[in-house]
Amino acid sequence: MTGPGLDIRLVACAKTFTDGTRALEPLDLDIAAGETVVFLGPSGCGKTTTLRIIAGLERPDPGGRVVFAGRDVTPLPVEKRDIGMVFQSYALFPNMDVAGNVGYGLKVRRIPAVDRRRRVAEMLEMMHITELAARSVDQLSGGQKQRVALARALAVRPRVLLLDEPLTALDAKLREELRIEIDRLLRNLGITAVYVTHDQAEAMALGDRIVVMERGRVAQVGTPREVYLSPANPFVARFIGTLNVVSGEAADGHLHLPGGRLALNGAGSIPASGRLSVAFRPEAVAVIPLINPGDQPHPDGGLIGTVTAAFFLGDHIRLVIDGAGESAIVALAPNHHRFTPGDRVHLAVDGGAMPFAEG
Amino acid sequence: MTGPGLDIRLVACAKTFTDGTRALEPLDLDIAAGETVVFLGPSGCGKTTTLRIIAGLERPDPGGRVVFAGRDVTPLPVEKRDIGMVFQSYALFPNMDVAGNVGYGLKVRRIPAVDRRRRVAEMLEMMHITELAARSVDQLSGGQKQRVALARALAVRPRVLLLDEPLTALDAKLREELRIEIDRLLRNLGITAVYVTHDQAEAMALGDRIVVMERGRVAQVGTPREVYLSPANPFVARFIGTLNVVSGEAADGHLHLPGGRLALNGAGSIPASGRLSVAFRPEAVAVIPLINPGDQPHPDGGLIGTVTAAFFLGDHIRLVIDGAGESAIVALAPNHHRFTPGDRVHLAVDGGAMPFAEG
Amino acid sequence: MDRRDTPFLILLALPAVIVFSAFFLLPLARLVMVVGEGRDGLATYAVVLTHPRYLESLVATMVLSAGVTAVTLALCGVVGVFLTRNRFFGQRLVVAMLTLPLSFPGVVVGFMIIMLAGRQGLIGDLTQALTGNRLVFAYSMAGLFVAYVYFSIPRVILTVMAAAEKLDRRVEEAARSLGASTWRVTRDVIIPGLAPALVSSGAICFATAMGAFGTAFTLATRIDVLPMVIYTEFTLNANIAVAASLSIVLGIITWVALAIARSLAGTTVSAAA
Amino acid sequence: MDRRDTPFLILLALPAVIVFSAFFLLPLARLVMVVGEGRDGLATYAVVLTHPRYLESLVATMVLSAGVTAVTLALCGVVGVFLTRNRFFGQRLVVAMLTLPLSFPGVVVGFMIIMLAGRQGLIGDLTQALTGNRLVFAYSMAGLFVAYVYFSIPRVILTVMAAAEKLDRRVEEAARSLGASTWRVTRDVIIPGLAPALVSSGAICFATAMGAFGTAFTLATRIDVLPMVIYTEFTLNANIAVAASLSIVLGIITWVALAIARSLAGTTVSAAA
Repeated sequence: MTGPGLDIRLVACAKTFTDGTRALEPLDLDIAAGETVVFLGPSGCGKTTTLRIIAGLERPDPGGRVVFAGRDVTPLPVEKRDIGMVFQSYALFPNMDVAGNVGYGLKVRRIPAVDRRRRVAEMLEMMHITELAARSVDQLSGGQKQRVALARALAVRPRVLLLDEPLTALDAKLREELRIEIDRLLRNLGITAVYVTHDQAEAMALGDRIVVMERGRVAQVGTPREVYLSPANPFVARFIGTLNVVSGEAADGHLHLPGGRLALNGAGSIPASGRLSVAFRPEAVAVIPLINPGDQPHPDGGLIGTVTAAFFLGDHIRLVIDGAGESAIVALAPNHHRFTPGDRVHLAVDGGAMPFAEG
Repeated sequence: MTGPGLDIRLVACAKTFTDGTRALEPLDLDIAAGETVVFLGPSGCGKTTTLRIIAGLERPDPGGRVVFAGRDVTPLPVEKRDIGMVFQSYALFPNMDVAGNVGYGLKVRRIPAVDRRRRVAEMLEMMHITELAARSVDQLSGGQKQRVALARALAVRPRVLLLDEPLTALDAKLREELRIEIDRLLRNLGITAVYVTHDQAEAMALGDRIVVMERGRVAQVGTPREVYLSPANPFVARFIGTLNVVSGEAADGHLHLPGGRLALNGAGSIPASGRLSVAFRPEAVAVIPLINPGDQPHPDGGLIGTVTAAFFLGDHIRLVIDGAGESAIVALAPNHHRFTPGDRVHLAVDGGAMPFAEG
Repeated sequence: MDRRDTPFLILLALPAVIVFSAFFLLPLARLVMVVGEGRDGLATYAVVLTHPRYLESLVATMVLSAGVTAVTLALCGVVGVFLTRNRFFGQRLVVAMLTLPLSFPGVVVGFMIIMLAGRQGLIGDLTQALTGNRLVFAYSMAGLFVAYVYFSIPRVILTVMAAAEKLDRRVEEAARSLGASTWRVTRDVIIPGLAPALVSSGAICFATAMGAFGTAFTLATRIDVLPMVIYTEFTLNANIAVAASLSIVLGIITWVALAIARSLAGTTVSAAA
Repeated sequence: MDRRDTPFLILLALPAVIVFSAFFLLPLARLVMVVGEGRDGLATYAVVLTHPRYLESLVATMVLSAGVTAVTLALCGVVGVFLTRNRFFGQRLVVAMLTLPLSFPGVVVGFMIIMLAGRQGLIGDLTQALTGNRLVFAYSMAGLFVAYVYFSIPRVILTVMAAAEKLDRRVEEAARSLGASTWRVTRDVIIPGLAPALVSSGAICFATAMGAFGTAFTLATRIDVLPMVIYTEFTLNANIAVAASLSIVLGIITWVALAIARSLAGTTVSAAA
């Protein structure tokens, strides 16, 4: 039954609710067998609706089709689609114990009790919750509940696993732990997985590809690296990671700012002169403390500013710098440096500054 | 009434509950006026009990004293202590609108209606929620609720602000936003603040000092830098940030591991030989890809291993490396590098590796 | 909600809904018709609301019910919060005892009141020994009042306790941290927090008192509460139109009380019913 | 909880608790004493449980109450879920209509049943026109059954609807994603989810039916349900010891039903009471 997951094709899947709201504009997407695709976006962007259409819990508007491994499953209800689902609210059966929950799908499929018990034991072991087998589900912590929910979904060897914000209800420490667990599972099982989240760190850590959504539309589809380093538009750039945006006059291949000038050695589409915004990530800024009050920016380009806040965050220091651009610039520095508010610093921005059309 | 906060002194504050459980071992601590102290620890470590003793919601065991600016306030109930409190569950008054909530403390203090309205407007503006004044509190999002709770606590110009996991109930994006807001407030108001959390990132970002607690005892008190870079014991080291621990035979000033040897140029207390564990942070590892299969570790010390997972996390890449130590080693690399599972890499560990007594 | 899982439910439920509607509307329609068919037609309503005997009985029943509700709410509010907040030896016993009357029908409660405050009652013996006068109040409105409070308490107190348990202690602590005294916390936090439970269980208490019959009937036929009058007019006097119009008036008053409570307290009235 | 905020409450509540206890225990103690003081002493219990008339009445009342409870739960379960899950035109009206009987006391309900299924009733007219035979069931157990179902429905249906609204749809979706058919989802998820509400409102329904008096009294004095027997023994036959022991038996049965429900359904029974 199991084996590599199947490939999924969404064709012109749109969703209009009965009250006329358009939750999802027509969407086309191919998901390869065994791939993990993460739908990422703010609430109301249509990511959960897409997941529910793939699951068969919502029907796409007429004309939309959902194809599993070449077979059109659009008319099939969820119980006929051979999928596994994991929900934010765990959605465990409160009237069954942990083993009962994990074995439910097998019972529905009339698997003999002996095989069922073996499979349940296997799943519990895989999720490291063997000792919880006889527990009632309301004695479990959030993390344990979600492990049970994963075991339950995987027990029936589904060919697609759908996860709807499975980590959102957990606290930071548990979220991290379970994220690593889920990643390991998805890699080992080779199952096709669709994962919905509003947390960009989760999306980057888990997704082979990320589908960034905004107001019912796809804003960008790409690997985590593509989405982070080459965002398709300002929305994506701002949603994923922190972004510094500075505006000034462009002249002589440089952008002139209050604290100096920034070399525009990026894409060829940059106008020679005029008002321009560019964007760069905090980690693209190299920060060097200035010793002498009279120090000038580097002639090849660089900015001078004043540290207004320095947060020691463990593996790095987060700096907020004023006076370099019109608004504050955020930069990261290694944790062995020391900065105190009031320090004057020189900023060099790595070549990756992107010209930026305000949306 | 306002102005700089007052200093707080806890003297031998212990807490034993009526059922005999010892929630807090005797604790002595001085908090300077205007300082932000963060109590950090896992649940049940006594951090909330300490906060409630400072608030006057719990009484310390006989012999314990709470001193505010030189005055013993131990016998005073919470309503006489002139403090502000913010709770994880917001604890807003559901039968009052936003303005009613913010103005409640002023009303209790019989401030005339005119002054009250002015002060409420001021607080709403400070928290950027002026437009919510007439809203019912159950129409608010979690982030808005906590802003109202902050405005309510600050409206009476308390000399101490106590925050009990104020961000735990919020999702990642809002948590980050409000954390920055709270930091700004605490700096600007110069109020003495005590903040309880189980999230180390929050603690590092907000605390002037962090009090790390474990099972009712203080494990370490120090600045974020001290706690992260010089943890007092293995518990603190593991609780704050990720830590790699490797064990091997020490000889010739090096620790011998499966993937090579690690220079032990750290503290003088290292034994010349024998079994030893050392620990280091992921960001202390420099990772260099190896091109030739025959490449050897650097003679001065270095390890060779194989990448088993590479997570692109935006501002950096998180690598899991096998074969270098007995268990996997986690390392960070800049985001412009590319690694794929199977790559062989050379690891150099920065001088900061700490000898590590297993607890 | 997706449409796909509902056809089954619709098939199951639709006939039931239709039968239900008929079952529920018919008796009521008949009640209204009976009034119209009576000697005075629709004017019967006017008669009912102006004739001294009927009007007095209506007013007396409402005053009695309102009084029972007020006393029950006050008692249960204080005792309910106390029992929720304090753990003491024998607490479970006290709670179990308070809910005992739930197990006894009105007739038995009436019977108990007679044995307590009737002519051969305990209170009579006691007062005679102490003052020389026999205190007998079982057969009057006072007896009815005590009986109604007695059987209203369990329902109200259980609802109050459930609500008191759900109160967020942090909200009280927040009020205290802002300088509120215990009295202000009670007024500004605890009472508003219990309000939905008090309103909804109060409405049920009022409605029950308006319609209670068994107790009144057991205590005496002299007590002119509305259900007694309706019974008398219908069975003994065969004055069906008057009985019907009185029933409708009683129904409307109760319905209004429940509707007001429901709009004040949200859906909790239903749950507490 | 800190001790500091309780002295106030203790002062307020302690006297009330003491008075309450007396108020609640005295009548009960008196009831037990009356049995002991009667002609047969404690043997009265044996008489009550063996004498055919009493035993039959006890069994009949229990069967009637159990039947009413079963039918009401079945109807309300289906209709309650249907009404919660579907939005349709006139839905609020249907809900309002279903809860109408809450406003009418038992006497009036009995009165309605007579007008519907009595000698001059609507159903009689209808069946005579259709079949030539007059169907009259108001004055029998059947009439009582219909009347009890009629006034039990509102309480149960409101509780079921409140519970149905709180059901997590995600749990049903999870079951379906695992391959469960609509029927299995109903059996494995919806019914267990509603169980606490059904058990608790069923217990209340049973207890109410056991003790209902007004309706039975209005319909006929020939129906031997337990509260009627108690009333007759006490008031007409002045057989106080028998009346008291019957009351205690009735109280114990009801108390056991409520206690079982409470242990099955947790505290919700209290809240739903």
